[in-house]
Amino acid sequence: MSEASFNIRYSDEQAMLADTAVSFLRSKSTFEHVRRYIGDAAGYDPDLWKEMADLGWLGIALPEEHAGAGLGAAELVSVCEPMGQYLMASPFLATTLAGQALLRAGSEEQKQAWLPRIASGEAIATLALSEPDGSWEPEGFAAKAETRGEGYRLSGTKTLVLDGQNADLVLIAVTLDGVPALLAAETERLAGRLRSEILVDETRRSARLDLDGLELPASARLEDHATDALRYVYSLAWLLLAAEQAGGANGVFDLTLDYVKTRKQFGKVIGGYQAIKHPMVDIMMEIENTRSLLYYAATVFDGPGGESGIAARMAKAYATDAFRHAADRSIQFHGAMGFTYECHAQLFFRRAQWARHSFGDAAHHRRHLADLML
Amino acid sequence: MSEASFNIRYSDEQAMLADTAVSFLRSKSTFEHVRRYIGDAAGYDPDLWKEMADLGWLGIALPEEHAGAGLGAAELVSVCEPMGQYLMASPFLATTLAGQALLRAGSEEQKQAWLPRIASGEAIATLALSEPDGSWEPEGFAAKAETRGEGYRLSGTKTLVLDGQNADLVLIAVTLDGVPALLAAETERLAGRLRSEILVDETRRSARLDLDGLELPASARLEDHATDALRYVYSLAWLLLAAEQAGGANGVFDLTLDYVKTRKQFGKVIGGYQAIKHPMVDIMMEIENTRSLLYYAATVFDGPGGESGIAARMAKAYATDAFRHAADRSIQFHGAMGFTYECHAQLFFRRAQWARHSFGDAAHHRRHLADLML
Amino acid sequence: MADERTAPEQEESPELRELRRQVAAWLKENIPADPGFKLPQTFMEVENEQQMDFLRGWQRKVYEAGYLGMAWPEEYGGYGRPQSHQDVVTEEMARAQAPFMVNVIGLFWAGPTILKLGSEEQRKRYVKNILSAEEIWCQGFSEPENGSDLGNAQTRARREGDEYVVNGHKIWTTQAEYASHMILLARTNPDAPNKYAGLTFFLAPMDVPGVEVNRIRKMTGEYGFNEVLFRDARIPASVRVGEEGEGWGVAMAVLMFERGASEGQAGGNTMTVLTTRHVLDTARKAYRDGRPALEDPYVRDRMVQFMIEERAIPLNRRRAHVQKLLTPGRELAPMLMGKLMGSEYMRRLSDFAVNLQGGNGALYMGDPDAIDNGVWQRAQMNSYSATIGGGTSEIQHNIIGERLLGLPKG
Amino acid sequence: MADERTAPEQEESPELRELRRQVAAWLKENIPADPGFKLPQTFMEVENEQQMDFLRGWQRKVYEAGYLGMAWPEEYGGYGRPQSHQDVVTEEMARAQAPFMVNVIGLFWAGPTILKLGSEEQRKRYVKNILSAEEIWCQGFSEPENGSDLGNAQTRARREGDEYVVNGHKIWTTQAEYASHMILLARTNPDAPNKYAGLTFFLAPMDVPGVEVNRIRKMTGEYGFNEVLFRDARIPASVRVGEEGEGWGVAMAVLMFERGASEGQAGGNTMTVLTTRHVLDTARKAYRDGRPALEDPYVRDRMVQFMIEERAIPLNRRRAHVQKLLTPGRELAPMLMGKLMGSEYMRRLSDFAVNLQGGNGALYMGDPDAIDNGVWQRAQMNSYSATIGGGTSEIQHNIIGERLLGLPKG
Repeated sequence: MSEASFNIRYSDEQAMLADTAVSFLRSKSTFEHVRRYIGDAAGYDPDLWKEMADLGWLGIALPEEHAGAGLGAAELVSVCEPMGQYLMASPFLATTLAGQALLRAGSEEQKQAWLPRIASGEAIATLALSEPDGSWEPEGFAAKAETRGEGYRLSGTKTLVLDGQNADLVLIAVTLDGVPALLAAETERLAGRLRSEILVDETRRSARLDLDGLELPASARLEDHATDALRYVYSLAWLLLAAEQAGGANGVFDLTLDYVKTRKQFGKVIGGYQAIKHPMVDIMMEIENTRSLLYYAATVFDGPGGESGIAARMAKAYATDAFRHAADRSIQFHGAMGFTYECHAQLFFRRAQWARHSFGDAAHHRRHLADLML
Repeated sequence: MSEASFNIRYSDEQAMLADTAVSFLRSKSTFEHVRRYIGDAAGYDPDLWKEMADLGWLGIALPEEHAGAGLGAAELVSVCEPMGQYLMASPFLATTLAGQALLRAGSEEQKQAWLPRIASGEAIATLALSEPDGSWEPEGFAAKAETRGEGYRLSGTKTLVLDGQNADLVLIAVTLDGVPALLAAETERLAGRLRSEILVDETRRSARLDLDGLELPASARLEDHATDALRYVYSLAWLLLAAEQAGGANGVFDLTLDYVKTRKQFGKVIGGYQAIKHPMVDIMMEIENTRSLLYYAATVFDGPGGESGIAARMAKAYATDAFRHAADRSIQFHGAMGFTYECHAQLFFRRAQWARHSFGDAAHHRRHLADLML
Repeated sequence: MADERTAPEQEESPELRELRRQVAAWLKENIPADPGFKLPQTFMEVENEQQMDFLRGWQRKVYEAGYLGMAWPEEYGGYGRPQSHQDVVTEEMARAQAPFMVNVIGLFWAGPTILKLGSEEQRKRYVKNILSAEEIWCQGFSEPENGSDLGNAQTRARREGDEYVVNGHKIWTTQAEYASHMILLARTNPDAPNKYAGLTFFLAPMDVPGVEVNRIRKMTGEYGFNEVLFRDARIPASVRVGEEGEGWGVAMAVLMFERGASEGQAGGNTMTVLTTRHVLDTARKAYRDGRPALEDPYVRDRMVQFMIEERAIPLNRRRAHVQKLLTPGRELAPMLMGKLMGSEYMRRLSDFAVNLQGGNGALYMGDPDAIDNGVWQRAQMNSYSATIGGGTSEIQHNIIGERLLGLPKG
Repeated sequence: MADERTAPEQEESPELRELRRQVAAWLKENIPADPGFKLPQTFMEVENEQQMDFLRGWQRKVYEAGYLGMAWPEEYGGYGRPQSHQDVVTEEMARAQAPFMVNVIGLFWAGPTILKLGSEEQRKRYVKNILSAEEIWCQGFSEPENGSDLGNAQTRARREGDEYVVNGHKIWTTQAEYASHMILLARTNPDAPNKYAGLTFFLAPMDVPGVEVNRIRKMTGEYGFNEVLFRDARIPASVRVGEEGEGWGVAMAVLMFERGASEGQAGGNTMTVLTTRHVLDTARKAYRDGRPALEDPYVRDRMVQFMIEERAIPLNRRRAHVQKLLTPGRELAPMLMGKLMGSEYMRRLSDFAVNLQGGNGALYMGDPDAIDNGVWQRAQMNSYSATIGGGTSEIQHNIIGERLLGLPKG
């Protein structure tokens, strides 16, 4: 790619969605609100979820025929960046990714059964992807499904199933006849098989899922192209997590900036010391870079060619380190206060940790990028 | 290794050698003196070389029976660190390494012919190791020797032969019958085959050596154990270069420290700004770490076990980065002056570059250390 | 003791080697079994009585075996032996991964201060109970508005007859809830010619009316430090160290004890040390992207970087004993840089140890599948207590730059 | 022109696309062949007349083809077209690796300043010759004692009748030996109420008696910049820009032009851009430890880091055109950070490009076996001219922290 072909497009829809999201989340997803749901088993506010559905967010990238808005990944980015900034905790990411998997690999029947309910906020869906070996790529699932009479019998373990404990529907990625497949399981079928995990990010929820001996009917199988659908969903996860990370980096940076502008030590505002000022500038620049890489990745995401995956990996890789850096320095620059549970910096720090370990960290994506680009 | 077994020994001989070296080099190897020999083809001062010989430096690690002092690698470190600090340029490293190779693999005849002359400063010797593929390990030499009548016929190319243009004797590392061998060639035999290289470090000299068609007599072959001797010599090179780098880092740090303590901008001494003060502290700490790793490596170098190579690699890896960092910031903190040829910072910068690329950079040694330790 | 400091380590005498053997054997015999509840890794992480009782018991046992306070004078409860003996024992305790000595403020701050600057009565009264952990100490320097700027302490101590009346607010006070005493920096003269001259140093009892101790929750979600409110709390004048107005000098001496001068230390390990050896153990259990973490070249490269850096830490201490190997003009470097280097190293190492865990690094302690019970996730967050507490890394850079390199104040 | 800046790039009109095609074709046809002697990579590296003649010729050719000064007014020698046209051409020139426009101080500093703040006569007199490279310009801000502190300039300009008499010492003056004119910051009133108020800005001719130009050798061993000594040099009063005492304001405006505002730029590439694409070319020829450098996982990882970072540079410029995507409160960030980020990036990239060369990285330009003729060894040293010149990276951090983040001065 030559420099001249790097474009960033930003539509009116994107801008409107972002504006709405910022003003909505600023007033609703306050630090107090976020903290209130830390102790909650579900980890999110069902009323807020309803409002998000009413705003149309849950159907942004679903087709109009399934009650969605017929927009794309770029518009999802518009709401995910503010979600990161305001530490929004909800099954949005899980449901959006699962909805896209259904859309791309589900049968007409499956789509009609679930997509409108997803778009309306009525159903929460998720994907069971990760396994104990921590694979970050959509291939080689150790979890297996075998044909058994009319249906399938599963084995293996899934980990870090986003909002598994909140979901109505879990799409389980397995190896079936040697290739990746997705099987849809209503949560009733998973009774006793889901265990809530304890995550470093206390605002998030995920679950471990024991598949051994689980039986699913033939109709559970998503009809085709699990490989392509999974590849799309993973790339989308990189993009949306990069958006959340960009927002999170911005959020924690603003928090730090406010603090270092007011806190005094030795009679001077600490933000005047170069030992704080200069790293703050570095972080600011990293955030700017993150946002440029992010909106470029959003621009090319639904376009043709291999650029989509490359740009999304780059955004995730860079955003991961930028958010980590911003959160790390936020703790440090808040001084002893930064080390308390009460200080909001820890919320971002934990989010940054979680996001780094979800869907591939920076070194992981760079390794794959090297194989793609060198 | 547990922490308790990390020891640093430092003998009276080492201390005396170091004291002598510091006071000798401080007065002799001044910046002016170093610069004077930049334009010189040989690149060193024969009078100084004579004085070094008189001080016994060229025989430090040669046995008394060959007119040496019978000391070891640790004592070589004592003089190499100050050489780095005062940017001493001479065939000391080349001759010392070659002397050790001869000592360890040469026949009695070869040793008696050369070692006393090396110890007295009469003969300059070197090793031809590197090849165009830039290998940094003592194995798999592409240069070959084949038996031809009573002697050998060589082929291939050697690069970066330290002081090749100054040497009386070149020990050439080749593959012979599938294993590494060393062949000794008096420089008369190499007429027309040595080309002076242009090095980033203008105080150093090295040459490229064309071996194709070179014929050497049977007596050229060092009698045994080229593999062990080469391994020893490479490890010794890591150690002595780490010593030079430690000294160089210290030298350039002192230069910078003097400057930032006197230079004023905006009415203040620039060393008072945290943007300069804090990196200076970081560099200072890296130098301290370098010196600790170096003197540990010196302590265990001639001892038993695999620790010797590990410690020398660690010292070289860490010293490489520390010296680079110190030199890089020296240019920057000298401001526009640092960017001139006239400023002495560039001498250290170029030395740091040369040393990084000689006998393995930090990433290279870490890779080998990983294989040894993980 | 001075000759001990400069004696090259390699000449470890038969006597020291024998001591090393003895203490190793004793530790093997006496290190308590896993108590079945989570143990803190450092003294800043003690969060309940159960942990405190366990650690107090262990310290007492070590003291009674003669392995703590070895170089402190016998008349105050020590064992009157050379510092080198204590150093050997301390090393062996760290090597054996023994639980740490819990009374850290007593052993490393209050004790040396009392021995060096306290009155004879104070030495008699306090030192032995510090060693036995009979009395736990805490430190009252920081205040909410003066985290790094200790000289600006505003807690007031007003003389009234044989007492001082204390009012103020101390914060980030580790172990205050278990402590019987606090080393307290308070302002006795608000009108002093400069802020430092108005300060006085006290060995304040905590069990007097008007002292309120509240817990502060750490970012890990755990407890371990406190805020202490003084409201007309009365302490006897006899607990003053030095004269009124000499508090700043005493506090600076205390900080020098803390920054790693080995001389005069009570000894004992102060934390359960996590090293690259433990990171390696973790890495051997971890997978990244479906492969063992140790097969990832990025992990391997960084692991070795940390191993090299980690080695420099004890080697700097060794070199500090070899006078001729100290860098001319910067002889105090190995000592002064210990805190900054060690704390920043641990921050980066613990982050790396989480990072290499791949997807599972998102799990936290308490999750049954978190690798090594999430020890690194916790260590990562706790690492900031050292980069912030006891003078932030930024302040450390200033101190080293100014004192050691002679750079002007900004 | 303002509307051009905010127009989203994706809507590149058919007209612009056609221009892009045309200029690419023209460049293909007209880029001069390798002259057989070493060419500089940036305008700071011109070291002899041969290089200067070559580059001057090329700039004139580009100008005469209508591809330089495209957005400058026709009456002064420009072509009066929209800035977007110039931007497209500049991009294509960089893409085609065309030799750079040599009269950089003229095109990016003096020209915009004269157009915006100069008198009508000054515009008529100077602008066209800047574009055609007929007259080369240099910049006289820095002085030996005031590298970063431009406001402290001590070069004196004393009014005498219709002239100013200049005395002083300017340094780090790129291309002074080829320049006919200098933008000069000098002190007309040493008694002004503050140091800034005493400064005045001149378009000083270099060919008057009393101007001495000396070469300064760079760390690369090459030449390219100078010191300029003024000894009673007389320049006409008519070359003053603005009034006496307004020099600081003019200089600040000049620096803003330099820091990357695209508006009003004459256009043209200013350096032969070295990118990760070129690093890759180098890496493909290089061996590390006997293996192709690109097989080394460390090299691969770092290469990708640079590729990501490098992409962010043009993307920041693109995003700067999308008002809604500017970070609220930090709208000027993409513009203000360009110099700092770009120069530090190049310092690290060029170091990496040397580093990956293994043993052969020790060779320097001039050695026949140096990979790519040592282009990276030279670029590495030259990279400091950008991290130091035009405001050091440290000063850039201050400026951004204070102006953009609103942090107080230290």
